Amino acid sequence: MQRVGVFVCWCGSNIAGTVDVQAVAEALKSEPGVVFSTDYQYMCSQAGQDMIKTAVKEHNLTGIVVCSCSPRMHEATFRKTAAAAGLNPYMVEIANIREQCSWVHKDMATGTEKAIILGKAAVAKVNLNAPLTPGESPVTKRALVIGGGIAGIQTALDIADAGFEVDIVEKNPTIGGKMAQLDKTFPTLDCAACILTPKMVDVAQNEKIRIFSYSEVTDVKGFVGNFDVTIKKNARYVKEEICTGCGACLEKCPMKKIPNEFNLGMDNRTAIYIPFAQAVPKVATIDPTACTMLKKGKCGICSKVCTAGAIDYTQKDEYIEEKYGAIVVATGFNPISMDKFDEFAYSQSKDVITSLEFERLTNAAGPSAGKLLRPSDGKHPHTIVFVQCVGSRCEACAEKGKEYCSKICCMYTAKHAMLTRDKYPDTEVYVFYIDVRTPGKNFDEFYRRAVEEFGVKYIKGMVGKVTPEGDKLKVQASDLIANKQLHIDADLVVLAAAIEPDKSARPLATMLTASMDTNDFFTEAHPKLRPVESPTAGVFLSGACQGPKDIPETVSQAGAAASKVIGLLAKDKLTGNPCVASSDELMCNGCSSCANVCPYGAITYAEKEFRMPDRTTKVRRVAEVNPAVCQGCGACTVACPSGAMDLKGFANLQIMAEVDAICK
Amino acid sequence: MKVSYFPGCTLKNKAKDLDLYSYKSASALGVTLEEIENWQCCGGVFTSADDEVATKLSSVRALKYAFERNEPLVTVCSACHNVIKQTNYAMQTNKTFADKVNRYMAEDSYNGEAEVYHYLEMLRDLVGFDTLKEKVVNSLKGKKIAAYYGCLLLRPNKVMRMDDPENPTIMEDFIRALGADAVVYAKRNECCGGYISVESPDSARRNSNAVVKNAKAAGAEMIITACPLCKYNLEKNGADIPVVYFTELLAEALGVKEDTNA
Amino acid sequence: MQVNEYKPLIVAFCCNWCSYAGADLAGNNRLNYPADVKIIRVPCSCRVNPMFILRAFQRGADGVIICGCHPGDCHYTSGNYYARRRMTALFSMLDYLGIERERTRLEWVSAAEGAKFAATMNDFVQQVTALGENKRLEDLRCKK
Amino acid sequence: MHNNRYLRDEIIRISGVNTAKCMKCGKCSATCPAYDEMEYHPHQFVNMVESGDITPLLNSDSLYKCLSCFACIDRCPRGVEPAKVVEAVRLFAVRKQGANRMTANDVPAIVDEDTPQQLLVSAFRKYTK
Amino acid sequence: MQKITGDILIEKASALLSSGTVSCVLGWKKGEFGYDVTPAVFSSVEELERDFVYNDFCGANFSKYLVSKTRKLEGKILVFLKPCDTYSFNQLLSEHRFDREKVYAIGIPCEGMVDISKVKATVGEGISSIDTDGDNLLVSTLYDEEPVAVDFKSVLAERCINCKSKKHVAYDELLGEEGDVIENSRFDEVARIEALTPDERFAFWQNELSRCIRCNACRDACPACTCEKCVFDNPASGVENKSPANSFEEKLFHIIRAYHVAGRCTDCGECSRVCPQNIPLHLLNRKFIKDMNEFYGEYQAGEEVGMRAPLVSYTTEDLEPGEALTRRDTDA
Repeated sequence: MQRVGVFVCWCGSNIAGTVDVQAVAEALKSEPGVVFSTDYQYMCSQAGQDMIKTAVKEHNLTGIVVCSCSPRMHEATFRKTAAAAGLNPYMVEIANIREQCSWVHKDMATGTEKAIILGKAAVAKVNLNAPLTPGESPVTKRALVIGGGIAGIQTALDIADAGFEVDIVEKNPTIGGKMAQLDKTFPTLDCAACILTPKMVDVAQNEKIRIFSYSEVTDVKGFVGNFDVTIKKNARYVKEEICTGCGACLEKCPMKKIPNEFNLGMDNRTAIYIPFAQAVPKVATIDPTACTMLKKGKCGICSKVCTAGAIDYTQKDEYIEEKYGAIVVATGFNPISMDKFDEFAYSQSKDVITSLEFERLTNAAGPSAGKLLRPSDGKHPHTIVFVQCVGSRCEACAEKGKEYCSKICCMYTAKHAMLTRDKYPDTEVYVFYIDVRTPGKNFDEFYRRAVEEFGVKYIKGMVGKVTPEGDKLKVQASDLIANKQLHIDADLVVLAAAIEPDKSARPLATMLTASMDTNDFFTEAHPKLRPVESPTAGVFLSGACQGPKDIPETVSQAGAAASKVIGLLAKDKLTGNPCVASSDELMCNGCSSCANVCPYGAITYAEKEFRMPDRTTKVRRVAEVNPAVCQGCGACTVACPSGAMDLKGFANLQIMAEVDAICK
Repeated sequence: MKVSYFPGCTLKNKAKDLDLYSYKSASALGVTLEEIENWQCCGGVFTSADDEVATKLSSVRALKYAFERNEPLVTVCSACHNVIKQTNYAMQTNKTFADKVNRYMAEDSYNGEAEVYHYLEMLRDLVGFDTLKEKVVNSLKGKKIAAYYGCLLLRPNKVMRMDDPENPTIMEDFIRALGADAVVYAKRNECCGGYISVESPDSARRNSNAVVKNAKAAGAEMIITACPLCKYNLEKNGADIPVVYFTELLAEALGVKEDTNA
Repeated sequence: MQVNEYKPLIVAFCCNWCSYAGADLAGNNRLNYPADVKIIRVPCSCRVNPMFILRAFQRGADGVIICGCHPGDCHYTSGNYYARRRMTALFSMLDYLGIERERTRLEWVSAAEGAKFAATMNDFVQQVTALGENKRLEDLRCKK
Repeated sequence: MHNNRYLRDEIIRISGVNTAKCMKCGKCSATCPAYDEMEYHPHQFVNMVESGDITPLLNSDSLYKCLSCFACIDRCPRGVEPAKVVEAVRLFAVRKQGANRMTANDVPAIVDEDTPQQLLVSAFRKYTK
Repeated sequence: MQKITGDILIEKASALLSSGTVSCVLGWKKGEFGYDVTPAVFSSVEELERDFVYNDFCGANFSKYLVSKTRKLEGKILVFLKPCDTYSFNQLLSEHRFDREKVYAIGIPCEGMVDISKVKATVGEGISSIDTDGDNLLVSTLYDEEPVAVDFKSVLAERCINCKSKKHVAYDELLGEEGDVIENSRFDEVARIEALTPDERFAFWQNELSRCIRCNACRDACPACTCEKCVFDNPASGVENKSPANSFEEKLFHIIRAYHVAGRCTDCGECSRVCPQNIPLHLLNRKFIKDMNEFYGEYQAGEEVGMRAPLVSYTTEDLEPGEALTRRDTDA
C-alpha cells in the first residue's frame, strides 16, 4: 500500500467557487492509503509546491494526488515537484477538478460530490502506480537521406556541415532531381544549373557525404537512433570508381534512339548514357532494356572504346546494409500524367506540352539548345497559350486530377510567359488562370511584371478544348471578365500539370511505418509545430514529399529537417517515454495479435527458454516491446488475448481501479 | 449468344439502315438480337432532374424486361443508349427515384440490375474485336475513316463508362478491326448540335461544320456514327464526305450487307 | 423510501490527445453538462479494453461512452480505427444479449470541439436517464 | 411572385446540384458548344442560381440553347454539373402552364424528308411539358 | 455413419508408428459403452489395436492438444483431423502456438457426429451399446429387449447439422475423399435471436446463461483458448474469477470469453458440445462471426495460415458502431 498525500487546489476561486475544497480534502482522508490531505489556494505556485515537498518528507509519502486543473496543464509541474522531493515523478496523479468539474457545474453540492469521486479515482490509481524510469537507447551518429534532389542535397550538406556522416540514396544515375531539369528559377530568374550544380559538386567533394546513385532503399528495420537499412545498388554495368565520365562510350554506342528521360523524351540518348553534362557522379550507366550486349550478348563496343576499362557487363545488383540514427525522406514529386486530360489534346499533338517540357525546350542544354521551337515542326511559335491548374484543385472524388493546389504553377507559368516575351517579343502569350496565387517574397511583384512590363495576356478563365487542325491548335476558352468565349489559333499550348508525390514514396512509407495522407504526401508529426518530422520518431521530411513546394521553401524545409537530425545525432543517448507497453513473457502466447495492431512496429518476437513445471525447459515464442519505439497508445493491450501485454502508467488494474472508484 | 435488343423510334423509320445492318451483322457474328416486346420510345434525351419520373418509365420497362430474361440489354442508337443507361444509373444510385418508379411497375421491383451494352461495347466486350477481325471477309484496307462519337455515347462518363471520354478508342479499334485506318481528330467527341437544329439551326450548322472540317483536316474520307441525329445534322449541314452508320460499315466488312436472308 | 430524482452514472473514457482536451476546452468555455459524467483519461481510444466497459456496467454504471480523435486524426495514426471495430463488435454483442444499446456510445471529439463534447454529454445523459437504471448487466453484490 | 430563396431552393432540389462547389474557373463556359447562342452562359447559370438571381434566367432564351452534350459536366474539375442546373431552370420554366416552347403546330416547318424521329422527340422533351 | 472405419486409421497409425515417422498418436479411445469416447495419446501398436476407435461419437477436436503435446513429447505426433478440426489447426498455426514440424496431420472425412443427449432424449437412459445399421443407429438399452433404431440424421449434433465445410484446409496426408466448403444456414439461429425484441433477447439469454455452473468446460475444450494463462485465472487482469457468484456474473464471463476468441474462433462448436448444461454457447461466437462478416467482409478463421483477423485490422471507411447496429436492423 502506498502512503498517499492528497493536495486539493482552490485555483483561487476557479475551483473553490463551485467545489468545497476543504470538504474534498476531508473526504479523501479516509480513502485507502491516504495519510495526508490538505488544500491550498494555488498548488502550482512555489509555496504550493513547497507544501508538497514538505509533506512528502514529513509524512514519508510514496504517492501524490493533486486535485487541480487538467493534467494537460500542470502534470509536468507536479512531476517535477515530486522528483525534487525525491519521489519518482510517475508517482503523481492529477484529479481534474477544474476543467472537468468546477468549470462545468454550477451547483456547489454537485461539484463537491463529483470532485470527491474524481479524487477517489486518482487515489485508487496512484495506489497502483509503480515508479517508472524512461528507457535509454544509443544513437548511431549517421544519417540517411533518401532522394538526391535539391531537398536531399541541402539536408545532406547541412548535416555534414555539423560534422555527421550522411549517405544519400538516389534512384537515378545522378543527383540533382527536378531542379536540374529547370531552366531559370523564379522570382530572381537566376539559372537553375548555376545555383544547383555547385551544390552537387559540394556534395561530391564532401568527405562526410557518400552518394549511392542508381540505388534504392529496400528494407528498413530498427527505430529512432538505431535504423538498419538495406540499400540496393542497381547494376549500372559500369565500375563507378574507375569510370572517368569521359563520354567516349556515348559517342560510339550504336543504340542512339532511346528516348531521353532527362529531356522528357523530346530527344534521344544512347543505351550507355550520362544523364547530363554536370551529372554527379559523372559516371556512365548502361540501360539494360536498351543495350544489345546485355540483351543479346552482341556488340560490346563501349567496352572496347573505354580506355579506363570501366565497363562490366557481368555486374550484379548489390545489397548494402548500413546503420543510421536518423532518416530523412526527400523523395520529391513528379508532374501527373496528362492521359486523362485529352480535352487539351496532349496525346494528339506534339505541340501540346507540359510546363516541365517547356523548361527543357527553353534550356540551353535541352533538345532545342535553348531555342523555343515547336516540337512538331521546329518552327518558332508565335502564339502560345498557357493553361494553369491542369489537374490541380479538382473535386476530391474526381477521377482525374488532384484535390490540392500544386502551389508552384502560378509562379513558373509567370516565369515562362515572361521569359518568352523577353526573348521573343513577337510572340503573343496568353495565360488562362482561375486564380493567380503568389504568396511569397517578391512573388506578386514578379507576376505583375509579367503583365505590366512584358505584356503577357492574363485571362481569367479556363481552356475547354484544344483542337489540332492543320498546323494550328485551335484553343476554345472562356474569358470570364469579358464574358466571352475565346477562340485562339495557337502554335504551342503549355499545360501546368499538377504535381504528385513520387511513386516510390508509398512503399517507402510502409517500410518506415511513416504515415501518408490520401494523396501520398507524407504526414508531418504536427502540421504547424512539427512540420519537418514524421510521426515516426527518427524519420524526417524534406521537400515536396510532404506537400507541393517551390525551391526556396524546399531549401528552408531541408535545412529545418537537417537541424532536427543534427539535434538528434548530437545526443549520445535517447530517453524515451516510460509509459510504454510491456509484455509479461510468462503469459505471452506469442500469437502476434499485438504486433498486428502496433502502428510503430515496436513489437518483435523472440524464441525464449522457459522452465516447465516438470523441470524441463522448453522454447516458446514471446513478444518483446522495444521501449524506444513504443509510443504508448495501448492498442496492443486490448488485442492481447491473454492479458500479457499491459501499458505502464495506464495498466489494466489502474484503469479498473478508477472505474471501481467512480462506480462505487 | 442471345441479347435483348432495344432499337428505338428512329431505327424503325428514318434510320432503318442502322437497324437492318445491326441485325445482319449480329447474326453473322453469332449474336441473336431479340427485340424487346412492346418497347416504347426512350424519349430521345435524358432529363437529368431527379423529380422527373414518368419520362423515364419506358426505359425502366425495357431494362426490367432484359433483366428478367437474364440477358444484356443492347442498344444501337446513341440517344437510346444514353437515356437507358442514365435511367439505369439513376435506378441504381437514387433510392428515392427508384422507389417512385417502382410504384408504377407491376409486380417485382427493379433496382438497376440489368447490364446495358451499346452495340459497340457488345462488339468489344462480348464478341471481342479480335474475333470480329477474324470474321471480316471484305477488308476495308486503305480506307481512312473517322469515328464520330458525338456526346451521348461518352458523357456523362460517370454513368456511361464506355471509354475515356476525352480520348476514346472503341470506335477507332472497331475501324481497325475491319481493316481500315482510323483517323483520330479532336472534335470526335464534340457535339453536332443535336436537337438544337429546331431552335437554332445556325448553331447546329456551326457545330456540325467544325466537326467535319476537323475530321477532313486530319485526312478522313468517311465519317461513321452511331446516332441518326448526328448523321442528320452532319449531312444536312453540308458534309462533303460520306457519313454512314457504323453497322453499315460492319455489315459491309462482314460481307452480309446485301444478304437478304438476315 | 425517499423518492429521488434519478441520476444516472456515466463513465466516459477519453483519449488524452483529442477528447480529453475537448473536455478541457468545454471547461475553459464553461459549457455545462451534468456532473453524472465522470471522465477517465486513457492515452488513446484503442486503450479501452471491452473489459473496462463491462467492469463499469458490472459495478453499476448506467452508461459508458468512449471518446477518441476523429478518424484520420489519431495521435497514434490508427488507434481509433481499432477502437471503432472493437466497440462495434462489443456494442453489437451487448445489443444481442438484450442490453439496451442506448447505454453505450462511441463518439469522435477533437481537441477543438469543446462544444461538441458538452453537447454529446448532455445528449448521452439524457438518453441514459430515459432508460433508467442499468439492471441487466450489473453485479448485484456491488449494489449499495 | 416567388422570392429568390424559394426559387433557389427549388432549382437546387430539382437539379440535385450543389452550386457552392463551383470554384469559378469557367471551364464549363470554355467548353460549351452553344456559348455564343446564350445570353447567360453555363458558369453564370451556376453562379446566379447560387446567389438566388434566377428570374433573369427564367426569362432568357438561354434556357433553350443548351445541347445537353454534357461536356460541361465531364470537364468540370469540381463535379458541379452545370448542365443539370440549366436543365432544372428550364424545367421550372416549362412546367408552368402554357409555357411550352414548342407546339405541334411548329412541326411542319421543322420537318424535312430526312428529319429523324429522334430530333422531334428530343425537342419536344426539352422544350415542352 | 462414418464412411471411414477405425481399422483403416489404426492400420495407418500403426504403420507410421512402426516406421518411426511418428512417436505417438492423438486419437479417440473407446469407453465402456461405445459412445463415451475420450481423447487419448497412443504410443504403441498394441494400445492402438486395443483402444483406438473412430465412430459417430468422435467429436473431440485435437488441434488444441497439439499446443501442450508438441512441447511435452519428443518426436512427431500423428493427429487425425476432421475437416472442421483443420480450421482450428490452421488458426493455431497462425498464432504460432505449436511447431508444425512436430506434427504429422492426417485429414479424415467426417459425416457428422452424434449428440448423445439427443439419442438419450429419444430412447431414454441406460444405453448399453450403440451399433450402426445403414442410416440408422441401433441403440441397445438396459431396459429394452430389442435395440431401438434411431435415424442418424435426427441425432446429429447441432454443429454438424450446420456443418460449414467438408474440406480439409490443412493436412500432410488425406484419407478418404476430399469434400467442399458447404453452403449452410448456421447463422439462422443468430438471426432469429437478433430479430427478437431486446426484452425477449434478454429473457432468452438470461434463461440460457443462468444455468451456467462456471465449470470452465467451454474454455478448456475451446481450441482458441490456449492462453498460457487465462485472463480469468490472472489476478492482474482485473476479471479474475473462479465461481458463479450470482446469476449475472456468468454473463460477463461469457461475453468476455466470446470477445476474447472473436476473430480467432473457427466455429468448431466444441464449447457447446462439452457444456454439461447444454447452453448454446456457439450462438455467442457465431454472433461475432456473423457481425464481422457483415461489417468487414467474409472472414473464416483458420481458412489459411497467416490471415489477419478483422479485430486486428481496419479500414478508414469502417462503419461506426451506431451505423452498424441500424444497418443490421434494416437488413433484418
